[in-house]
Amino acid sequence: MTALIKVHDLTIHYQGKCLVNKVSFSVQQGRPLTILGQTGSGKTLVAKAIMGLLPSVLEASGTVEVFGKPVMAQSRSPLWGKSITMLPQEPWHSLDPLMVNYQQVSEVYESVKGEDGEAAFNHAIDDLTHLGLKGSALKRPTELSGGMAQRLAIASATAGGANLLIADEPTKGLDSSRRDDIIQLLQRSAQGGSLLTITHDIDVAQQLGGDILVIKDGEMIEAGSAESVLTNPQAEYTKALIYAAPQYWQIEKLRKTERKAILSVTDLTIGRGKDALASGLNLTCHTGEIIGVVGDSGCGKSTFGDTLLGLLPPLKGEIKPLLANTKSHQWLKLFQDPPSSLSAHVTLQTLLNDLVKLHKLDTQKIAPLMEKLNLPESILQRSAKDVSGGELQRFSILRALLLEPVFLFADEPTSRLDPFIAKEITELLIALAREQGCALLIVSHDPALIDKCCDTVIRLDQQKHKSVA
Amino acid sequence: MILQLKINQKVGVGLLLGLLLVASSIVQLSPYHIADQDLSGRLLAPSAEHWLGTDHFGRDMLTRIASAIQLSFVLSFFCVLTSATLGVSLGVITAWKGGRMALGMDVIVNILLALPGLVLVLLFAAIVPGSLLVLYLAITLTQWVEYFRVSRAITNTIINSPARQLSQMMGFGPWYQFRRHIWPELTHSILTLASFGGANAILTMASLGFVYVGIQPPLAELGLMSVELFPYYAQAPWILVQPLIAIATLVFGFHLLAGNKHDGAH
Amino acid sequence: MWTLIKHRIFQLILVVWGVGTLTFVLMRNLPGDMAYRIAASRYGQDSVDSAAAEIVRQELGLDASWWQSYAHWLTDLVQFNLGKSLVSGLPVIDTVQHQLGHSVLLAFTGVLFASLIAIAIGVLSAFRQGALDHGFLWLSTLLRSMPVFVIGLMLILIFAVAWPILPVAGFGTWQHLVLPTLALALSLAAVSNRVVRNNTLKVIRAPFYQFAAIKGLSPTQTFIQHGIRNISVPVIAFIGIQLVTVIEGIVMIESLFSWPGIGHGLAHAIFARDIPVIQGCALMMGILFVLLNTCVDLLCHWIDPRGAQS
Amino acid sequence: MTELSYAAIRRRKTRIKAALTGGVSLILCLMFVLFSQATNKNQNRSNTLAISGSWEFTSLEPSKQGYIYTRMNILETLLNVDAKGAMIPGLAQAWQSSADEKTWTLTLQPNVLFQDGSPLNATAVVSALRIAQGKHGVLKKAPIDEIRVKNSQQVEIVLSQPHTVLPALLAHYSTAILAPSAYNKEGTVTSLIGSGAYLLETFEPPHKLSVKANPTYWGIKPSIEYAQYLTGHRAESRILQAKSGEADIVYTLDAAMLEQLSTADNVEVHSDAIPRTLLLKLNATHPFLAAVEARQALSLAINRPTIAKQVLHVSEAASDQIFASSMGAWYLDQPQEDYNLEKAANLLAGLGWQKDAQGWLVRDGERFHLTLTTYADRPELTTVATALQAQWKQLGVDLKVDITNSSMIPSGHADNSLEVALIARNLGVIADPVSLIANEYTHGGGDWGAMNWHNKEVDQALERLTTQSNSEQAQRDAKLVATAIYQEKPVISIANYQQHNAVNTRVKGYQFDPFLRDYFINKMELVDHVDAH
Repeated sequence: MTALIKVHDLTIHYQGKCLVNKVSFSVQQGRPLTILGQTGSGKTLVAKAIMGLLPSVLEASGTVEVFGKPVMAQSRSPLWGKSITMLPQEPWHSLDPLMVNYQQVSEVYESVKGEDGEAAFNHAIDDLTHLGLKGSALKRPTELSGGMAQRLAIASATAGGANLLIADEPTKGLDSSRRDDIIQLLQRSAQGGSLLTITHDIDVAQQLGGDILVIKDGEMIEAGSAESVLTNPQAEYTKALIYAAPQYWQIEKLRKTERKAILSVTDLTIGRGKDALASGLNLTCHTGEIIGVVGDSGCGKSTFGDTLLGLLPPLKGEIKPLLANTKSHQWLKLFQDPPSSLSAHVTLQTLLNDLVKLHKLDTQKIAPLMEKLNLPESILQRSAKDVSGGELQRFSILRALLLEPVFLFADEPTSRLDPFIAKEITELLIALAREQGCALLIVSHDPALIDKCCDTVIRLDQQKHKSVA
Repeated sequence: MILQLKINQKVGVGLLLGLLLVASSIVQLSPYHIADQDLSGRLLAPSAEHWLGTDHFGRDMLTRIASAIQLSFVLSFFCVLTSATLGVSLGVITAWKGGRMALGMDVIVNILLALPGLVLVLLFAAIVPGSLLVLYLAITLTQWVEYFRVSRAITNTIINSPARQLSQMMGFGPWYQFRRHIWPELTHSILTLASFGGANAILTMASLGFVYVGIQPPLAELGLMSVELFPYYAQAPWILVQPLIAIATLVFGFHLLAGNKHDGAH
Repeated sequence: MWTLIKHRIFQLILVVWGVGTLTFVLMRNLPGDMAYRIAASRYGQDSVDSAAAEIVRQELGLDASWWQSYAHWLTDLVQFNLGKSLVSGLPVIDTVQHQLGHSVLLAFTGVLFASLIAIAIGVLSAFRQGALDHGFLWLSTLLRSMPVFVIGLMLILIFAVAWPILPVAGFGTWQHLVLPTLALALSLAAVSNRVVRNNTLKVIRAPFYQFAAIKGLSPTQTFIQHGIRNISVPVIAFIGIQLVTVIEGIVMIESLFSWPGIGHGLAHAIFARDIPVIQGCALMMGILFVLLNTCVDLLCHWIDPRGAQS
Repeated sequence: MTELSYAAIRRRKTRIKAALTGGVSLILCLMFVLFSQATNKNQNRSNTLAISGSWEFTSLEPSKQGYIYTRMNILETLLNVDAKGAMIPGLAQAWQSSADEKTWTLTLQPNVLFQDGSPLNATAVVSALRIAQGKHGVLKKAPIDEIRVKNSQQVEIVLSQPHTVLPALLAHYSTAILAPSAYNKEGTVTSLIGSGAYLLETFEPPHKLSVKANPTYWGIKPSIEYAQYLTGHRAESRILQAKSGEADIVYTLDAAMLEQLSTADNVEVHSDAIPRTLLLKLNATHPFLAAVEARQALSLAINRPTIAKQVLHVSEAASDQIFASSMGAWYLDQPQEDYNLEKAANLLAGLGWQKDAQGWLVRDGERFHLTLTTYADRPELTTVATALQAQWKQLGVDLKVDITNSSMIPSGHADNSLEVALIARNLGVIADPVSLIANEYTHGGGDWGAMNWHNKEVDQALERLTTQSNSEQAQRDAKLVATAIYQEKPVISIANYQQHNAVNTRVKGYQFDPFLRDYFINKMELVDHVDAH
C-alpha cells in the first residue's frame, strides 16, 4: 500500500516555545489514522502543516510529503480540493453565510471539475439528497443545525474529487446520535484514498479503526493499531485518556442526609417566545441535590434551566421558591462557553475584587476555595483571554460559590472541554455543591455523563414538539 | 478602566497636546494681537518679524493661526464631547430599554436625519446670530446621530451576552454593567468616529463661511480662515496652506488617538 | 419584506409631518422682521425700504397668527401643493425640482464615482498590505481633512485653466458635470475606501474564505464567488448613508462651480425667510431620505436575509 | 419556496439580470433627458456671448429684477440715460412739461413693434405704466394724479404738484414697458414680452437665462445671435471663467484678484467709476453720536487712502463726499480732509471721552462701544468693516461687526435699533439723484440715508429742487445740501465705487453704462479669430 502522507520529525516552534516536537508518521492508502490528544496539544498544527496552511509566524522544520511531493508552508497547492482536502473545526464558520446551500457544492463542480451550470446543479442536488439535505438546498448555512452543516461541509469539501481527507475534530459539539452518521459519512468519502482524523473522543477513534497516534503537549506518546492501543494501552497518559470518558466515571451517590426542599415545579410548560418546547414537567429541588437534564440539542434543556432561574417566563404551570430569605444573587448560572461569560478587558483579580466589594465578602474564604479548585494564584493576574477554558470554568465556579448559592444551573459546563478536564470539573462541582448544600441542575446531551453523577434525571426527548434538530 | 494607550495613541496625544501648548504659548508671547492690522504690510511672505507672513489685512499669521488652533480645537473637542455623550448615552439606553423607547427614538432619529443638516445649522445660526458656540451646538445636533447608531448596534449585541447576564444575576447594578461590559466594546468605534467628528465640525464651519454665515471679524477660526484666505490662493498660496495644514495636523492627531491602524474608518 | 415596506411608508408620513413642522416652528421664531427679509430678496438691496416691507406684509398676510398659517400649510400639504415661494412667486415645486434635481444628480454621480474609486483602492490596499496600504491611509486622511473647495479649486486650475478641456463653472452640458463630480468623488472616496478596505480584510481572513480555497477554487474564483457578496453588504449600507447625507453637504461645491444645487438655494431661502421653499426642500429631502434608506435596506436584506443588517 | 429545478433557478437569475440592466438604463436615460432639454442645440461658442454676473434673478416681474432684463436688452424704458446722467430718448421720442409743470406729454417712437408683433401705442404704454404704479417702484412715490392716452402716439401724465424728477423716474427699470399680452388679469407678468433687441430664449431661475436676437427690433439691429447670462456665486470661479475664456464678459470682479488677469493675453480689465458710494450710516440720536464733533472725529479717524489702496485696490476711489465727481453741482470741489488721529482724539476729549488702561475711550463709566451692521451680499463690505474696526480701535472706539442680511438696515432704521451701518448705496438708482436725496436726507432721513438728522435749510432746498426747475437756483440748492451733509456728517463717506469688468478680446464694441441699466449687447459683435481655445 502506498503511503499517501509521510511526515518525518515535524517540529514547530512559536517564539521559542516548542509546540510540536519530532512527530513522524505516515498515512497508508485505505487505512485511516486517528490522532488522539487534548486540545492545545498541537494536533491541529500537524494537520495544517500537512495542508501547507501553517501561519508564517511559526517556525516549522522536518519534512512533510503528500502523494510524494513535499509541501511548502503558506503556498496554495494544486492538490487542494482535487486530491487532498481538510474539514475545519467549526462547520458554521467554514460555510459562506450568504451562499445558498446547494451552491456551496455546485460551485466546486463548476469551477474545479469544469462542469456546465445545469450538470453541476443536478450533481450537487444528488449529493444533497444522499445526505438528506434536499429539503434545505435553497436555504443558507445559518439556517442549518450543527450536524447538517457538518454534512454539507463534507459534501462541498469532497466534491472536488479529493479522497484523502483530513478531519479536524469533526464531531465537536455534536449530539451523540449525530456523531455516528458523521463518522460513516467520513469513511464513505475517504473510499479509495485515506482518512486522517483528529479528535479527543475515544468512541470516534474506536469506530474509525485503522491506526491511532497519541500526542501529549506536542510529544508522540504511543502509536499502534486501534485495537491494541484501545484495549491495552501502554502509556499512562493513554490510559487516563481512555478512562476519562464518562462511562468509566465513579461518583458516589448522595447519602441520605436530611435535605430541605427549596423549589417546587408543578405541571410546567417551557418555551422561548410563543412556541412551547416541553410541557408537563414536575420537580422539587432540595439542598445539595444533583439534578440532571438530558436530551438532544434544541429539545429545550437550557430553556428549562433559564425558566427555573426566572430568566424566561414559564408558558404554563408555576415555579414556587420554598426557602424564605434567599437573596436574588444566590440563584446563579454556569455557562457552556466560559470565555464569553467573563469580561476579557480586565484581569481576573479585578473581577474578583468587584464581587468582594459589592457583597462585602470576607477574603479569607477565597484561598481555601482556590485550593479545592486547584487554581494557581498566578492566573489571577492574567485576563480571561489568556487563560485556558478549564481554568476559566473553575474560576467561574469559584466566583459562584463565593456567593453561597442556593441554586446553581450548569448549562453543559464541560461540553467544550476535553474529557480529562471535564471529569475533574464535574467531580469538583458536585462535591462543592453538596458541601455547601446548594441544589445543582446539570444539563448535557451526553446521557452517560448524566447517569453517572446525578441523583434525579429528567429526560427531555422531543415528546410533543418536533423542533428542527 | 485603564485605557492602555498603544504607542501610536501616545504619539497622537503628544501631537495634539504639543500643538495646543505651542499655540497657547505663541498667543501669550507674540507681540502682535490677532486684530492688529498693518494694511501696508499685506500678504507678506514669511519673514523675520512675521514668521508665517501676514494675511490680507497685514495681520500676523503666526498669532492668528495659533489662536485659531486654540479656538477650533476647544470648540471641536467640545462639539465631539457633547455629540459623543449624547449619542452614546441615548444609544445604550435605547438598546437596553428597547420597546416603546426604541420606537420613539427611531422616529426622532429619522426626522433629524431626514432634515438636511445644513438647514438645521443655518436655522440655529439665524436664531442666535453671531455666537460661535451656538453654531458648534448646532453641528453637534447633526453629528450625535452617528454615535447613536453605532453605540446602539454594539450594545444590542452585548445586552444578551452571557457576561452581562451573569453580572446582572450576581447583583451588579446597570452602571457597573455598562462600565465593565459595554463601554470597553464601544471605545474603539467611538474614538474612530470622534477622530473625524472634530475635523467634520471644523469643515462644516468652513462650508458655513462659504455661504457667509458665522463670520465675525476679527475672530480667528480655522474653518472660517480657510474661506477668508481662499481668494488669495494665487497671490499668496503659502497663506491659504497654513490653516489647511493646521486642520490636517488636528485630524492626524485625532486619527492616531483613535487607535490602531487595522480599521481606520468605522 | 413587505413588513419592512409597510413600516417605511408609516415612517415616511411621520418624517414628512415631522420635518415640515420642525422647519415651520424654527422658521417662525427667527429674529428679524420677515417682511423686510423677503423684501430684500425680492427687490434687491438698492430698493428695499419700509414701503417695500409694507407691501410684502399686506400681500402675504404675515400678521396672521401662527396656527392659522400652520393649518393653511397642512391643508396645502395634504393636497400635495407645496405653495408658492414668497420671494419669486413661482410655485415651490419648480424651484425644488430644478435645484434638488441638480443636487441629486451631482450627489448620485459623485457617490457613484466615489464608490468606484473607493472599491478599487480599498480592495487593492486590502490585498497588498504594507507601503501601498499606508500610503492610501495617509492620503485619505489628508483628503478628508481638506475643505472640499480646495480640491475643487485644484481640479479647476488643472483641467479648466492650465489645460482647458472642461468648463470652469456653470451647468447644462455633461462637461459641466465632470469637475464637480470629480471633486465630490475624491472627498467621499477618501472616507469610503477605508470602509471597503476594512471589510475586505475581514472577509479575506474569514474561515469560509480559506475553506473555499481548500475546496479547490482558484484565488479569483474564490473572490468572485465569496468575496464580492460578503464585502458588498456593509459597503452598500455605508454608501447608502453617504448618499443620503451628502446632498446637503455639497454646498461648497455648488457655490464654487456655480451648480444650481439645493444647498445654496436653502441658504438663500433661510436668509430670505422664504418659508414655503424651505419646507418644500426639507420635505422633498426627507422623502428622498426615506426612499433611499428603504432601497438600501431592501438591497442589503436581499443579499443578506439574516436580518443582521437591520 | 421555489421548486427545486435548474429551470427555476435560471429563471430567477435572468429576472435579476433584467431588473439590473433595466434600472441602470432607466437612470442613464433620465440623466440624458435632463441634459438634452437643458442644452440648446443651436447655441454654440461662435454665436453666443457668455456673460457672468454676481446677481441672481428669481421672477419675471420687472419691479423685482427688471434691471437684469433691461441689461440683457429684453425690456426697454420710455427714457434712457447717457453716461453723464442726461436724459435721452428711449421708447418715447420726445417729452415736455406744461407751463405749470403739472402735466407732462410724451411722444412715442413711430412704428415700433413688441416682440409678439403687437404695435407699441399709447394705450399699451398707459396700461403698462398703470400696472407698474400699482407695484413697488419709483412711480408709487411720485405725486401722480392720472396717466391717460392723449392720442395714439402721445401719453399724458398729470401731477398733483410739480415734480422736476419725473423723466428720471421713467428711465427706472421698474417702469419698463411690456406688451399687454405679457400680463395676466391680476397684472403679474406671465411671459416676458418687451420691445428690446433680444427675446427671452431659456429662463432657468435663479442662475441662468439666455436670449435670442429679435429680428423685428426698431433700433440698432443686433449682430450677436445669442447671449447667455450665468450667475456665479464665488468671485474665484468667475475670475477663472474670464481667464479660461469660458465667459466673454465678467461683471463685478473682486478687485483683490485682478492681478491674476494681468498675465492673461486674451482678457482686458475695464475699471469704471459708478455712482455707488461706500458710506457709514450713523444714528444721530445715539448718545455717543448725537454731537456733530463725535461724528467728525469718527470721520477723521478713518484712513481712507489705505482702505482704498489696500482693501479696495483702487487708490483713487477714496472720497470723503457721498457724491461722485461725475454728479455735477452736488460734488464739492475741495481737497479731501486727511486722516488725523490726534485731531479726532481732541474732538472726543472735548466731549469728555478719556482713554482707559486698555486704550478704550470711557466717559462716566461707559465705554465708547458701537455695533456696526453690514451685510454679506457684497464681499468688500466685510473686509472694509474689519479694516474700520482696527482703525477705530486706535482711536479707542470698541466696534463690534455684525454681518447679517441687507434688510436689517431699513428694518433697523424703522425701529431705531440701528447704531452704525456700513452700506454700499447706489445714488444712481434713479438717473437724477434729487428724488433719492429728497427721500433720504429730509425730515429726519430715510432707510438708506441719514437717520434722525434734522436740518431745516436742507429740507427747504430739496423742496425747491423737486418742485421748481430753474437751473441757477437748483445749482445753489444742490451745493447747500451737499455742504450741509459734508459738515454735519449724518453719513460718513469712505469711498466711491469702481466696477471692474473683464472683457475677452474677441468682443468688439464693449461699452459700460455707469448707471448699470444696459449691457449694450446689440451694439457689440464677436470677432472669432484664433484665440486661446
